[in-house]
Amino acid sequence: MATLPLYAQFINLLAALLLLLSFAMLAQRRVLSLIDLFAAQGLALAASTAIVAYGTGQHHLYWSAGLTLILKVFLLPWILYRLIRKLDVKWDVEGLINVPTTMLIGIVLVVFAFNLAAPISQLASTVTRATLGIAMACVMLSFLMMITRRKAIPQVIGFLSMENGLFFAATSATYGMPMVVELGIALDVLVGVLILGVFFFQIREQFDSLDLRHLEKLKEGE
Amino acid sequence: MTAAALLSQFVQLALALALAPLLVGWVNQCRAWLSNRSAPPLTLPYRTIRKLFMKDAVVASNASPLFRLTPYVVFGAMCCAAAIVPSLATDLPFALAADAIALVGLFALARVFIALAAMDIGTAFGTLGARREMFVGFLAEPALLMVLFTASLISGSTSLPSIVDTLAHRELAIYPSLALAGVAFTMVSLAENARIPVDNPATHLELTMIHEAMLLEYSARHLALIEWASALKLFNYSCIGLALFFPFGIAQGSDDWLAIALAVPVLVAKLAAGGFALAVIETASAKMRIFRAPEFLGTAFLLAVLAMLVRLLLGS
Amino acid sequence: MAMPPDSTTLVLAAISAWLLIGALGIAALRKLRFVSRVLFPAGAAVGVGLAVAAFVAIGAPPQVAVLPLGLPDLPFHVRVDALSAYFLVLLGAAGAAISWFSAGYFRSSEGTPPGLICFQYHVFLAAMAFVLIADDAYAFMVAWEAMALASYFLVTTEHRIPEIRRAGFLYLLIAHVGAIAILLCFGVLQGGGGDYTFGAMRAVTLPAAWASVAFFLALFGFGAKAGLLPLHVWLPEAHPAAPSPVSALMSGVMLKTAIYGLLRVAFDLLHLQLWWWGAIALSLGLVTALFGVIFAAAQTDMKRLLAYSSIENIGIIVAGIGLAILYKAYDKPLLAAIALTAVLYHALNHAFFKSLLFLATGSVLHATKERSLGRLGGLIHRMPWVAWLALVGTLAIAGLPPLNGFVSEWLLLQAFLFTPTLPQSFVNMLVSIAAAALVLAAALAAYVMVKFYGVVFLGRPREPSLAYAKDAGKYERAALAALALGCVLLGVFPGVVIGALDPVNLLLVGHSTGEAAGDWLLLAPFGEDRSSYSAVIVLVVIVAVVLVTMQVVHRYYHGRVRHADPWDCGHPLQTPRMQDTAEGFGQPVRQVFEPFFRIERHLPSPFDDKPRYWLKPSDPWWHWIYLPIARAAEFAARFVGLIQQGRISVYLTYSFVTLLALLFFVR
Amino acid sequence: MIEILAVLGIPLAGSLALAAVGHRPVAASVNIAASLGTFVAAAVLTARVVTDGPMLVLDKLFFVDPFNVFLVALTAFVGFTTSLFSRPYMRIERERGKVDAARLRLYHAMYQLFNFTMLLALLTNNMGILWVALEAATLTTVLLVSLYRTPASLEAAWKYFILCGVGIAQALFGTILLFFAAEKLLGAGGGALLWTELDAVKSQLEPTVLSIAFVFLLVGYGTKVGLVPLHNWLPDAHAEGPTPVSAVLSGLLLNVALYAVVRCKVLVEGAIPTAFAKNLMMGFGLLSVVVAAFLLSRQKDVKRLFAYSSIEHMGIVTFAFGMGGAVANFAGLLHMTVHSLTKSAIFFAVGHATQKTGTQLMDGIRGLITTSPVIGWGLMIGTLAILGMPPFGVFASEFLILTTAMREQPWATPFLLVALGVAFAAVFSKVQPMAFGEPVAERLPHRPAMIPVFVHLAIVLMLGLWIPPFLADWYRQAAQLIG
Repeated sequence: MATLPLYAQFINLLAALLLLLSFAMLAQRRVLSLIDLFAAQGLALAASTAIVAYGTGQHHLYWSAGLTLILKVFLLPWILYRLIRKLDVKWDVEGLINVPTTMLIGIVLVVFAFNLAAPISQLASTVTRATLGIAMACVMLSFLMMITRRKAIPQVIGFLSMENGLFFAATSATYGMPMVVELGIALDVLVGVLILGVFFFQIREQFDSLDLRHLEKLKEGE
Repeated sequence: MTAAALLSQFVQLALALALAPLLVGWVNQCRAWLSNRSAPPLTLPYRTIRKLFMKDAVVASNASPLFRLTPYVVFGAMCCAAAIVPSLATDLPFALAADAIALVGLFALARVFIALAAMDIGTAFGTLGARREMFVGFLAEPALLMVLFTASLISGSTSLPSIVDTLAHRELAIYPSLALAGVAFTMVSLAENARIPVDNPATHLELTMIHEAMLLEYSARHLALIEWASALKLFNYSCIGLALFFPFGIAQGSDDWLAIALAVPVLVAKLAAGGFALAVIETASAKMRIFRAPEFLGTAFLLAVLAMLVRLLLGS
Repeated sequence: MAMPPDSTTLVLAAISAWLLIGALGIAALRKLRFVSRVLFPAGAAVGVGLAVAAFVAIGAPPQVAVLPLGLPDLPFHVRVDALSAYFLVLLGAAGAAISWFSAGYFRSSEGTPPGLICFQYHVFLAAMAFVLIADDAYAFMVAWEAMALASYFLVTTEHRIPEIRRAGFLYLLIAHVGAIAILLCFGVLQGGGGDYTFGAMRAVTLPAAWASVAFFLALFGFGAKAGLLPLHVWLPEAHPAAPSPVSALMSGVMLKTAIYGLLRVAFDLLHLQLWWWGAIALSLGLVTALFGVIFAAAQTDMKRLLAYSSIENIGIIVAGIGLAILYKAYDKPLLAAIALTAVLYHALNHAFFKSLLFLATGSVLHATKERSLGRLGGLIHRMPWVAWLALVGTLAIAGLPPLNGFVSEWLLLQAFLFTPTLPQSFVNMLVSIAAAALVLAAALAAYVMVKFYGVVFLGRPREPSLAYAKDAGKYERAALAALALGCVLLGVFPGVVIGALDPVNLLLVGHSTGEAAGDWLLLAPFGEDRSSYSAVIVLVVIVAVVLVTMQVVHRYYHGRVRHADPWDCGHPLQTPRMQDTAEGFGQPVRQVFEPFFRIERHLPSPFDDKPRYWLKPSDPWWHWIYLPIARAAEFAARFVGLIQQGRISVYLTYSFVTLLALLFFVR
Repeated sequence: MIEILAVLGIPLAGSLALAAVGHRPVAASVNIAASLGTFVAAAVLTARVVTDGPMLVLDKLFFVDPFNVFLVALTAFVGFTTSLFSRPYMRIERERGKVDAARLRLYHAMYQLFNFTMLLALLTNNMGILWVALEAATLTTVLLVSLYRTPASLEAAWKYFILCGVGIAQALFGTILLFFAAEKLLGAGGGALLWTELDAVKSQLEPTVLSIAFVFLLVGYGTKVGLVPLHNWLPDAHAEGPTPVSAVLSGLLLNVALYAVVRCKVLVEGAIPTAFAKNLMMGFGLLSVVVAAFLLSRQKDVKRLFAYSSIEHMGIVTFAFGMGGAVANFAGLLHMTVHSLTKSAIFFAVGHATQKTGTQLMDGIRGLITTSPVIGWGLMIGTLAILGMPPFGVFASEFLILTTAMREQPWATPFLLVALGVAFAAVFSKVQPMAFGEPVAERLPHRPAMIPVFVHLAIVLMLGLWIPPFLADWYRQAAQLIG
């Protein structure tokens, strides 16, 4: 590990930060703080992307970093903020499972992800290969967050955070996907959030609430 | 098929027609003796038949042609059976027309016709009789066939003449299977011929009658034919029994006139003994309730199957 | 001299003609006259042609052809060999009579337009014919299911009645499940070569275990169509629901296609037969036969009664097949050939007398609008044609000499009896007991048919409206007469028939029934000294005696007849209601075989205003098998339904857990 | 080249135009015209590929081989017939006040865009673009599903969006892993995501990575295919959207998602010597068939019923592709074709039936054959076809699949037997009284569009009896490609 170049060490640091932020989101009960954490995650992601670009000389990653910065640090949090203000959502975010249990499950997931990623990481040619496990852990933690949240907006934030994890995997483990793909992904994410924004209004119009308990009518079980 | 063979065939048929009422008379007489009554004359059945032929037929107004056709068909079927059962000789030309199985089929044909005719008038008693008759029939028929199968296993043939040939020429051996089959056959014969303990030929008590219930609407010549056919049926069953279990004295071949002539007294003697035995059984037993009949015939069926299994297992 | 067209061409031409007639029916959807006076008779003519062509083909070497249809690597193969030709004769002959009957039967009041019925009917015929000539698995299955579909639509002609819909559904469901089993059977039979032609299957040598799987899949699949226990439940529902010509066609012909299929698989496609297959088929067949006939005795609906009787006959046929397999497995080809002859013969006979009886019930139904035995009676006076022709069918199905039903049962019994001690004593005893069961079934069949005929046609009318019943029209009479004539001829000249179907024996068991069987006068498959039967002599003797007696009686005595009321046993009030009802007639059988039934009974109490006794015997197999299956399926569905609770978190958890589990598994 | 551009360009342009002009009476016709144009272009493209063989154009960005060109043609065709159906259907909906002009504008624009995304997913050579296109397809259909803005449709759309969004995110992770594995061999340039390139080096790809990647890809795209237990969005989305959307969802989108799975499977098969991918697909397929069959029996809503039937059939196809081999793949492809044609035909009939009776609940739909023979028979025949009754094409493929299974995977056949039996009982017992029985119905203000139904069913019927040689060759080549 000692031979790792400085930029790689930075990336590992940022990776650790990302993981931490994921846990924080898992534990966070308040919507606005959740958005802040999401923005912070975006920032860490953008920074790591930029460092990878700098360290490896993959110049298209600068574009990615910029895109991430704009989209995930400014645009999406802004949209979410606006939505929350317009929708006048309550502050607390109830989880289905209590926080300590969630955290415990989260730890187990991280261990699992690391274990899973370890053999793969050995094969990588990139210096930042160890981050793959962290990316995978981030994805899984976001998944867990989506499962445990009862309200619509945190669920969407979980979804976006999962996207972050994926993006991190793409940049750090492989030095980025081809540009056209990244643009497409970014566009999809953006459009998705816009559509969801529209949805929030419609759901609230219909149900007077963003609580997902209202969305449990279509089912098979009695 | 020679002319002589045909002639002996007709002799046998004529003898059957002639002897059948006599057998009935004989049984009645024996029954009377055994129950300490004064016996009717032996020829009473002949006189009854003649008397009936003389009378005007009274037919129910809503009878269909089937009703009037039935006595003839039944009589025809019984004659056909009488021609086939080897009572005098074995190698008769018509014997080929039906083996034991086909013989049972012939009896069934007669039964079905008479049951249909009984239903034709549409009275409660007619249908009741038809139902009971078919009921007894479906229980008795399998048992009868099982008996025949047992015999046919011994001879390797279902053709009655061949069975007689084989059994008559065997060395004197004990066949436990045949003994069992004999008992079963006796039980079946009792049921099939409307005898006590299953039915009572002498009764017209509505609640118990089977055979007579079907004949309530018949009169005159129709009744005569049916009575005659019933007598023939008894005769046929007796001859089958004799052929299976006491096949001695039946002429081998169809043109040995001496043997045939000798066979006649043997047959009469055997029938007389058989008729007496029948009378003994009838006098000694009581009429069963109709729903005991399945048990009775079930026992017969079981005995027949046992006979067959014994035959298969022991080879004897 | 031009070569005659080969048999495949002729059969295909007949099939195309039927399809064309069907298409014309669609074109003339509501033109009843055209459909009934032109199309159905044309269909009958095609049937006759088919029967003739196929009859010629029985003795001819197999003909094959390949059609430009089907799957890319598996075009439709067709083949006419002795077996298919024999069943084609059956189809053509019975089909022709039924078509002719239909010409007079269908009226505009049926729920489906006549043109559509015509279409479905002829597609049904064509599909059955195609089943019989198909020579690869795909063509067979297509035809097989097309047959099921066409008959389903025919069954549901009166689809507004819920019971009929239910019957149709049950029928199609069981047919479909059976078809899947047949499909899997073919999957086994092709043995890994990937070639689904029957030719390839014949060439495959399967290990015994796989062959057994194939055989039992076939027994299940074809048994479902044939009505083998416990897959018979659709039969008594579907047959009464269908219009009578369709019931006749289904019972008389369609059930035989299942027999055909079973024979084809068991003897032609499989190269070996194991004795225990035969033992199982034999037992199953006999249980089916007994069960069918016992239930027939308890029925109060005339078409249901006949349907149960079909179950009985199928049971007898399957028992015969089992016996043939047993003999074949023990390498006794002559006995196998006799058993097989009995099977084939009985199939043909059943096609004739069951079609006859179903058609007769159709005429009764049209004349009286009544299917319940409890409201019929005395129709011999009103409908003499139908009644007398039905009498022939009744006697035939009751297995009485000298008609045809007796011949096949006689042959089968012969095959049972001449078991020259099979190597296993267990099998030996099984065969003997089976013979007893067969006889019991046959005797019960006579009981049932007396009940059927007596209650419907004899006695006094149980309802006043029956006095207005009219006899059948001329088309219907002609068809009934043709079938009755068939019953008589098949009964009187068995030797000819057996001689004609001998090539089938050669094909399937590799042995002929021999010279003795082929004599027109005398039937003696094992030689005259062992057993013999001559329907001609029996018939001649009986007829001669009847005629002579009549002559003598009328000549020497007087023939005077007086008509009077029936004797009332001293009880002045005699109403038609006092006759035995169908329930009453079945009572002894119900009593003896009580454990077989599930009976719902209502006994009126002395205080009832309108005392009414009723009882409903129901099929115990519903309770033993089908309801548990339905309940299990419902339970499973409810259980599976629980996974879909409508909560998105739960759904996400499923995805997540799936993902984790798979990742864990991969690692 | 020009054909590909046309195939992709026409729907895209149509979408933009329909979005721009807003709803006019002519919009439905424009929709039809655009779909027809797409179909014609797809037909020309197909002809080109059939004569000239596979093509790889635009800097290897687009790739057409027998496998996808057949799906392109199918997609364009069903897209066209659905647009035919949607015109009277949506007119009636509008007259009944269920949608307004703005919604119709959205509907038409999204319909074309949805077609575009599916065609893009099929034609692209880039696994990343494939993902992007599928995600875009999700987004467009989410809007279509929620078109009525009823509580139920919103709920359905929300579940659809979240479940498929999350699912497809897993697919992205899988794609990244794929890229990660390929990049070593192909370099970080664009080549490492091109399917053709990957295919060329698949045997050298790292098995460990690929097996994990396949799990993610299968779970991801499998969600869109509707494999149990990832299927939960599917019945809701099918039942609550407008019927034309249900038709294309069932008939097309599921196929495209399955296409993606199969493309991935080909790579994984090449890299991993074990039967890992096969077993996984067979397992999922079988589970889907069985579970869907049981769920079918609990349905009350006719569109949900057929949605579950789609799950069942996708399970069958997945199982077939899982088995692999020339025959099973052939059968799988055939099954995709006939399922898509039949299921969309059924949805067309169901759509008009529900409009006629004013309810989606099956208890309320009765006697269609009496009141409206065309719809009733359409529904009846379609149902029989989808249940695998010969002589329809569905039976042809099921025949091949079942017989192959009996030979290669005998353990699976009891499950298939039970599932097919239960499914048959469930579906037919429900459809029969809808088609038959005492009628309940009102008149439709417009003539129903039944031509598409019967065209589809006629093709399905033909495929059961005779597969044209060119189509058969095509399937064979595609089956070979899938391996």
